[in-house]
Amino acid sequence: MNVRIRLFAVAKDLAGRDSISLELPAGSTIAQLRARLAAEVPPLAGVLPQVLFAIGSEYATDDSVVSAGSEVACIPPVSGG
Amino acid sequence: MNVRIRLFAVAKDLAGRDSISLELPAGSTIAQLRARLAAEVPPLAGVLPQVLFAIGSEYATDDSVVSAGSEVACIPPVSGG
Amino acid sequence: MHKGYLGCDVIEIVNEPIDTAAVLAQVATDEAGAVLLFLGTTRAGTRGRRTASLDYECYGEMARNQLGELEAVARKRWPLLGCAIVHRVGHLKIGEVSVAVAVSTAHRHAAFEAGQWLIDTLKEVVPIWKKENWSDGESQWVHPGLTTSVRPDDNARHDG
Amino acid sequence: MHKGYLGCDVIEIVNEPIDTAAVLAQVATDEAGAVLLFLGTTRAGTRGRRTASLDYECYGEMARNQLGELEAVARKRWPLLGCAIVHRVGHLKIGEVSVAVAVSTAHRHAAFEAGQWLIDTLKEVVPIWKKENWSDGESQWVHPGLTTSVRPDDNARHDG
Repeated sequence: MNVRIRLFAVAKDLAGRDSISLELPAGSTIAQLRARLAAEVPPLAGVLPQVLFAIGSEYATDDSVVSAGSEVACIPPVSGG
Repeated sequence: MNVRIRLFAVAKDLAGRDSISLELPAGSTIAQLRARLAAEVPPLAGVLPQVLFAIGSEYATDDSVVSAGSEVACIPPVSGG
Repeated sequence: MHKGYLGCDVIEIVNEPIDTAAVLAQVATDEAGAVLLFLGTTRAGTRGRRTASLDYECYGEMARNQLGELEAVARKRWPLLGCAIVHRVGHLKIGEVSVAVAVSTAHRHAAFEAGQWLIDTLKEVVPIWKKENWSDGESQWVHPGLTTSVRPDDNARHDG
Repeated sequence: MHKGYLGCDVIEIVNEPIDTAAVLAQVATDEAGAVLLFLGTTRAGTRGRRTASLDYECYGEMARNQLGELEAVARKRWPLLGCAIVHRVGHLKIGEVSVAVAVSTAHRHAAFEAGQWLIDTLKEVVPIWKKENWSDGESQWVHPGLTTSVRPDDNARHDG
């Protein structure tokens, strides 16, 4: 399945784009997505262990399963306020 | 010596005036002033045990000595804010 | 709005409505990362009874002295940049601002702590009194803890 | 300004300067005895280094969701009358307001507690990021705790 991952802040700058599409096996978890993203976009490898992911605008965990059509986002440590 | 005591809020209402002058012996303390005030203005007797006094715009204690010319004020429990 | 660190204290007791935007402007500085504004407002109901309006009275010279001392103590305890306290007296309708306390600091926790301490302490020590004008026509001074007044039940401590 | 209890939640992410008077008006109600407004402001210096301006970016849909959840949790924990959170994004000069959090309550302690919890939690969970544009010309995203970026020393947690 094809999954689009939105990138923000330092992740966007490191990747040089604001989103990336990955082809993942059905049933992939966030942990698997994180590993694939590091392999596909090496500049992100350094920060990926320390970022969170969201699925459908809600925080996900490493065990969360990504569905086809989900909006996934890479959330580096936040600094609003 | 003559001492003027300012009255506020419920004390002013009970006394029916916003200040009162008392003739007190030199060296009188706030405790003595309080007792005199209760005797001179009976409607105040009920609240006087529970009010504070100020001398020259600073809180005083029962032991504080009143000087001639001091501005003394009767301070019922405050409710600003 | 570029503006240097002024660090001025503002203490006012006013008869007119409090201009909250002006109070905020008084504590604004480029060094602040946090601004805290507390407003005490006159509310329509207190423990079930309806209030129509309030009258505030103060012992002016002493109230200003006490507010100045509060600011001085707060500045020793917290790294305040700006600090402003404005209290209104006279006749207030429901929903109006009776007091405004504003502080600005580099970091927010000091602003919350100082703001809360200032309003808590103001309510305990500053010689200002309010009279509730109840909607049933009766009026009554509020004196927390005063038990020998006509209606002792109404003088339990209450805060805004 | 007689006004009934509205109890409406206001959540906004805006590109323009925050109108703090409007935020205060949004939480005003005749039942409130206390209004607390917290403003996060862009400060000129962070640990000695000078900031020229800041850029805020957000993940809009998620940020709004998260802010809505914060308000819902705060309403369960404290008896809030009004609650408003407005966050600005885009390019901010020094001394501008980046976030406004306002709550109104009958009694003041709940307002302080809820206001502090809202801003503390907002800073931990809401997907908004700021980039410091230092006065020396360098720019850098702020990611508290992120240790593998180019300049790890600059990413120690700092708050406003």
